Amino acid sequence: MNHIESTSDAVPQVHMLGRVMRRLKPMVLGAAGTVFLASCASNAPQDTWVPKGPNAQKIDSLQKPVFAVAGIIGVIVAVVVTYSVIKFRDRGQPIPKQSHGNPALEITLTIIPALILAVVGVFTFRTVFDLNKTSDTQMIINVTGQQWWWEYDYPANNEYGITQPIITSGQLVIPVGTKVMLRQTSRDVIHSYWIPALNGKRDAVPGRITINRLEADEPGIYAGQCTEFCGLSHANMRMEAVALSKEDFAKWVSNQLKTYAAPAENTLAKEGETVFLNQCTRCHQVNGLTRADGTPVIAAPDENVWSGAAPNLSHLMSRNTFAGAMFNLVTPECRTDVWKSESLTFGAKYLAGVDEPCLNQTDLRGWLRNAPAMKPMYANPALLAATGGKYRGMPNLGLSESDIEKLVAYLLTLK
Amino acid sequence: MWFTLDNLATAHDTHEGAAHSSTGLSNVKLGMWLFLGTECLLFGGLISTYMLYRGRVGTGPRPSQVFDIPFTSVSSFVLLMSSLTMVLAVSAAHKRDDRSTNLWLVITALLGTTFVGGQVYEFTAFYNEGMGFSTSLFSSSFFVLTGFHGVHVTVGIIMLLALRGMLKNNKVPGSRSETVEMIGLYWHFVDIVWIIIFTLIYLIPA
Amino acid sequence: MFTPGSKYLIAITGLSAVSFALYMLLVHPSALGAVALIGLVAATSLITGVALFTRDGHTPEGQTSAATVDTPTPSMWPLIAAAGLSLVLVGTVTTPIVFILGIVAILAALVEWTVQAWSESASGDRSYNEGIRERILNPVEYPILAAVGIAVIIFSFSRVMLAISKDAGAIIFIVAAAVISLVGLLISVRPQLKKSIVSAIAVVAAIGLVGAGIASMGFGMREDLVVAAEEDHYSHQECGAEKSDHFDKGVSETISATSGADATIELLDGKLTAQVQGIEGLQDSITVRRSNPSNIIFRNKDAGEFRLKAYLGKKQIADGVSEDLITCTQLISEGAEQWLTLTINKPSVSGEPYTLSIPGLEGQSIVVVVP
Amino acid sequence: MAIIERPVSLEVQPLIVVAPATPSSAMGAVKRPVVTKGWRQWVFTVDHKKLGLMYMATAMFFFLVGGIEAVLIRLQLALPDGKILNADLYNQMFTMHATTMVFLFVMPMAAGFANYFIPLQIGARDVAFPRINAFGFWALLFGGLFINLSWFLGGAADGGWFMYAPNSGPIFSPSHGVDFWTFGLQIAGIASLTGAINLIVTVLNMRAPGMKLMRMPIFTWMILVVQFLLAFAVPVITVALFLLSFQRNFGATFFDVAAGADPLLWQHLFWIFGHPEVYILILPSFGIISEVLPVFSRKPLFGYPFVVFSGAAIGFVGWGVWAHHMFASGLGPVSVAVFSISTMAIAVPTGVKIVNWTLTLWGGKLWFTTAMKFSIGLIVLFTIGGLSGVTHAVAPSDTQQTDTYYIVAHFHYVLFGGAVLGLFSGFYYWWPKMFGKMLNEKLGTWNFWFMVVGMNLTFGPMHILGLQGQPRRMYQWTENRAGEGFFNLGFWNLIASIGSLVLVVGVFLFLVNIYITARNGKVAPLDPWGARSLEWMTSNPPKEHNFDSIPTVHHLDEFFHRKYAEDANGQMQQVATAEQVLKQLEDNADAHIHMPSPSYWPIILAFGLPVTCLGLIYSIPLAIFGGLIILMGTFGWALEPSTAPDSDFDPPSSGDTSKDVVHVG
Repeated sequence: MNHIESTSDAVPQVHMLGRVMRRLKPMVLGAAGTVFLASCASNAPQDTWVPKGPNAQKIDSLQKPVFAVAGIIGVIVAVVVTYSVIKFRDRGQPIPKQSHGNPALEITLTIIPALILAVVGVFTFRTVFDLNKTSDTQMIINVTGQQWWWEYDYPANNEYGITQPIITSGQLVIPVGTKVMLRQTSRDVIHSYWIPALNGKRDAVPGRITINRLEADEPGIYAGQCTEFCGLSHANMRMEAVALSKEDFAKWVSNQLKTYAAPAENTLAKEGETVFLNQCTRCHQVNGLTRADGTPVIAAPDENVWSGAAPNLSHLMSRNTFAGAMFNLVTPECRTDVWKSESLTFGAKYLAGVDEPCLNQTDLRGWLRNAPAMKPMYANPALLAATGGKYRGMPNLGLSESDIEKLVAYLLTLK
Repeated sequence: MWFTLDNLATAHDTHEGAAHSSTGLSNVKLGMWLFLGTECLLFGGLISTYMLYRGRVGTGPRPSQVFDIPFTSVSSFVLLMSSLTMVLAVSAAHKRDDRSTNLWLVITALLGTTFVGGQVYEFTAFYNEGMGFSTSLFSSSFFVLTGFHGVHVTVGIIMLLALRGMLKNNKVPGSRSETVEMIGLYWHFVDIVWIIIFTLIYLIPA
Repeated sequence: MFTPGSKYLIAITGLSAVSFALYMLLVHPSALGAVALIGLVAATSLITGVALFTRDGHTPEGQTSAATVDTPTPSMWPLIAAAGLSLVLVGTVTTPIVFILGIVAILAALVEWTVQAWSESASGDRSYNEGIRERILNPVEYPILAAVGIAVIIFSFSRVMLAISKDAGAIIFIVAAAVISLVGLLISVRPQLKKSIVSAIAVVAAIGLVGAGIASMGFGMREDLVVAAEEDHYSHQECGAEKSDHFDKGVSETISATSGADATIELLDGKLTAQVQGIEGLQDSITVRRSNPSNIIFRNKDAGEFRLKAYLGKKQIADGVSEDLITCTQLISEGAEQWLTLTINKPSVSGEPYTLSIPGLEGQSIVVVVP
Repeated sequence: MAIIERPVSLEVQPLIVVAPATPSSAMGAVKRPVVTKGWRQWVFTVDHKKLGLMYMATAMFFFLVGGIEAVLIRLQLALPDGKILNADLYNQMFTMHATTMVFLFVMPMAAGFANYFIPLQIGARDVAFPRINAFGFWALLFGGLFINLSWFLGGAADGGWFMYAPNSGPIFSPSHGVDFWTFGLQIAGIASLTGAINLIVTVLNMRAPGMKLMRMPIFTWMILVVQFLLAFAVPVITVALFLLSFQRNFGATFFDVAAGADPLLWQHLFWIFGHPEVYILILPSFGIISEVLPVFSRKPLFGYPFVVFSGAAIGFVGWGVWAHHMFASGLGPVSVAVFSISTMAIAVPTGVKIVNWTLTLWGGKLWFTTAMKFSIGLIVLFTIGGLSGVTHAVAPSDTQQTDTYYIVAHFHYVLFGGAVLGLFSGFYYWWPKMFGKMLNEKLGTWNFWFMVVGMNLTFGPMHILGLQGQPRRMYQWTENRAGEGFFNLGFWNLIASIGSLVLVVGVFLFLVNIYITARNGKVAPLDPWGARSLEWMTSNPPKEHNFDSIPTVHHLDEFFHRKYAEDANGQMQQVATAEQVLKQLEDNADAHIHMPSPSYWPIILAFGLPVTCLGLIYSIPLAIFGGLIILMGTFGWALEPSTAPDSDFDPPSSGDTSKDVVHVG
């Protein structure tokens, strides 16, 4: 009974608040709003006021009225104070009556803000529970934070054609209009997963699984950043969520599931594979890669990296970023091309992956040459006593220029 | 930790200029109560930590495998006895009976020492049975909680003995009976904390 | 400002401090040397301070020397210093403990002796001199004596307790406390009791306790503790269906906080199911991330004692030889639960999955997928 | 120094048979440090006013240190991909900036004001435990220096002031910085705890006759609330810090996930302390401006009981909101909703205060001194901070805003716009009381405007930065995420950095003002502002014993009511000048005033703490040595009488008078 009553109570409140808001909107947005909005950047990739999915939309429609109310109250206080300051300044008037206040006025002015907050509280309450609903989840992705990158694994899911778990990093790829649940955790310290356009942030706490829900309305790339301070390169721990139409997502899945194709014999890329086998597979897995004797290569990042993992590089060139999304794998022109494309053409452009003309050679080579110089990491071999000799990030491998040349050629084959 | 010892010092650090007191309690007593209030939160934090971690034994022993309830019950009883003797000391001090005050202070200290001796024995036994300080979350939080309590008892014993020495050499500035009473307050508090710890850690099965 | 005596002492203090610093920085810092040197720093700085502040050896103009009567008081410190020296000598050939005791005795004697000598030259009034001495040394003597006394009693007592059996321990414990209380009661109700008798009781008791402590140290710990220490019961788990003597010694318990667990594995009606945080419904497999400590809870809802055993692949220990990586909970009874942390470093390969199973219960297992 | 009125006849000792010991030669430093000149009068003092000034000087020093750190941070972030600091140094910088400003500037500054003015405001001659007071100050100073020592010993703490586990663990923060931070905060925590107990006892027990609780000045009230918060919040952080040091230094695994630990334990413990801490920082300033506004409005604080109770309510509800710092950590919807509501609830008493301040101005006769300007500035700027706080009390919006610059903007409006402006208001208001000279008002006005403009330039743009998605604690920001257009994030970052330099000018002007005032400032009249409370009923600066006779209190705003009375028409008319009021007190001076004597032990005891902690980090023998100092200090203290015996004083004839004899009455 109570339940029914409370809902029916709340409905008029929604209307009332909505009505009040609608009437106030022109005023607020007109006055302070224009000044404020005009002075904001356009197209800031992490703007929290530009929702692109239902979760962020719910937050947005809750917070905008709150901002408006807060703004109005702030203006009222400022006006009253300014008025008093002008009106009551010392003009030689007699010392005022020593009144100790007016309880009725006092109580009124206590109850009014309490009521405003109560109304805000009701809506907050509903939104909190609304956002935490998980029963209608359509797809699960496991997200693991690690200093200073994110790993995404997609458990097998026949509905989306994921016959085997997919592991990727840097860019989270999700189908449009699908309620995706991220099961987050961390391998070392606390990180926080945040794609402002899709939802608020949720910490990835080691030893715990936290739930985060994303859903994108239309195809596109949505930027985000780790927001829980996680050590040296916290500033460089970025992420991007890529929303693809359902058909494009299926294509992406089938590409991720494609078996490994070794480069042709006697090519630069083949030599690069050898370098990769010798140097990179200590930490980086490429699914399907085999040694000369045909045994499968299983990387052992747990023996070399403190946190225990390194990005899986299978299908590296299907991503647009590397090194924890700190660097773009594509040149700025190609990046703009993808980011700015219409939602209809976006999928195709993204799925095209990275080919040689688009490859950001400078950063990738720089990274291979000396990774710690490009991104602060605890990668000095002399200072690893605390971690028992394990690195916390990619060390300087001391590769020769020709090795780098070969590696780049090889990495380009990992489509 | 050391602050408890410092109460001995506060015991007569009253500002003589203020003969009156607005609450009717002496400064020292009010200060001691406040201090015990802060101690409640200190132990509260430690107890919460223990309660959170008591099931997380990793590969180490579990509480029920190492606890020796009969022994700990006996030692808890000893600590309770010491509260009784402390009461006797305070009442003797109020009666200005120096001999009895001295006697009961020493007896209280000895009973406290017996308790701490039992705790040292218990810790050593646990260590031998495979439960070191860093064996598991349970062991760490157990040792930190009971260790903190043990340190509090030890500080109390030092205060008792020092007070005994000062009484003998006539070195207690300020009111004697109030000083004894202050240390008594502290001692009772430590005992009460132990009752809580004993109940939560040993008696209520995790 | 500085009298000749204090300059000399300042130099000594400085030297000892420097040697302590050098020792800590250059030589491998061992407890023995560090204690000796830091003790030297403490003692010399105290004496220096006293020398400085008492302006010893400096007679202000126009004032006669304060001390007019010079009667040396009897002192035990020469004796203690000598004893300390012999302890140091003995210690160099036997154990470091004796050496440290000797050092401590010498330093204590040094400080006490010096301050006493100074205070005696302060004035001709002996009680006044004693007051000065007390003001300097009482703050040090009181706590150290109390602490040492307490430590000796506690240590001896705990050694005795360790040597005797568990049951006797509890009895001894309560007897000791009762004796203390009774003696207290006796003394309090008999005010005419002579002080010397009380002292005698105290001394006898103290000597008896310390003697018993030393004897117990010689005797060693009681058998089960020695055995426990040698066998290191808890370092290796036995993951079979049978009860292990050591690993499963106690009864089972529940976990106070379960909020952090990734998955809960439940045994109900002979069936093993998994509940995974964030996923609705019961599962027959769980996904555990590679190289990531994942906390799972095992909950037994069946009659009987069961344990959860995790098979986590094989580990190469030599060429061609590998052993199973296995971890497990203890046997827990109905209604109980236990925490297990899994860290799996290698991805699972199809065909040979990682599993969670119950020893002694066939056909029930949960597959652990590690992508 | 120690003011002891003794009958003159006792000073000439009767004949002594044996050769007399001359204390100056025999006792040396072993006697009580009773000098009134030179450094000794400061180092061994137990006088609450001297300690208050030393607290303030210490806090000012750390304010400058924290300010330099802040400017370095802003310079680094002025342009994209800043190169002034590297990542490691930047992380240390923002950690230490927050730690310094919170624990070593605002808290000690408030403690300084409290120390100086609480006894004066309640009509007492000193605090309840003067030596503990001295000890608290030295512990704070040594703790602060100890934390900053880490800069020179391998790097400062780099985990953020919230020091979330496991990032603060031995693996992820391998330098000794976090160890110094933990132990330093323990030491400073001891200072806060002793200070809290001391001030609570003082306020509750040592009020002048007639001063009921509801007649206490509002500053005293707010400080009382703050001290209760401290007394119960500090033990919680003590536990957390102990757990962290046990993990870092002794192999425990309290926050080690691989052992099954729960990292959220640290967050709960930290914020159970940390949120009351926010009110610990802001309430003293609320108290200050609640003193300043009535004085310069010429009317009592509007709704005194409401302000008192709202302060107490903030103190209570402040314990039930900690988890709003953890909305993003996955607490579950029920906790999030509950803490969201309780956070909104705490906005109500805060709003009450703003309403009351505004209504205090209303209908007044406003006098715009610099102190008044700072107070009015606080009302407006704190309101902005408070309202932005309400926007993220709404938990879903908080998940967008938390850990972005929006939060940085919010709490700087609260802490700079609130706490710091309040403290500056206090400086200008009470400077004549403390030093007997008026701070230059003209320079003060410049100081005010530079600080207000500077702070708005610095922190205002941070609202935009945060809402447009710039996270906190980033050593660099990249143009890739800065958006387009002229007003992109780069523009606002630059403005914020320029604003910080304007702020620097403002603070510099204050230092100049101090210098000028000290050199040739205007001597303050007895009652420069027409003040209302007891601290003005004594000379400027106050005598050692504060009041010649303890006034009996009949009203809230006792001093004002002694000066003014209503005439037949209901108009307030002056009936007495401040000088007349003071004269009346002096005429009834107490014959015997015993003040506690100075002591060596507080500083010795406090010095033992950093030595012990240094030992715990580097070498156990040193820790034992430090422990011995502590024991010695404690027992020396316990064995020392609060007032020194006569033999500790030099004979007055010796010229170097170590003892003031005050003849009063």
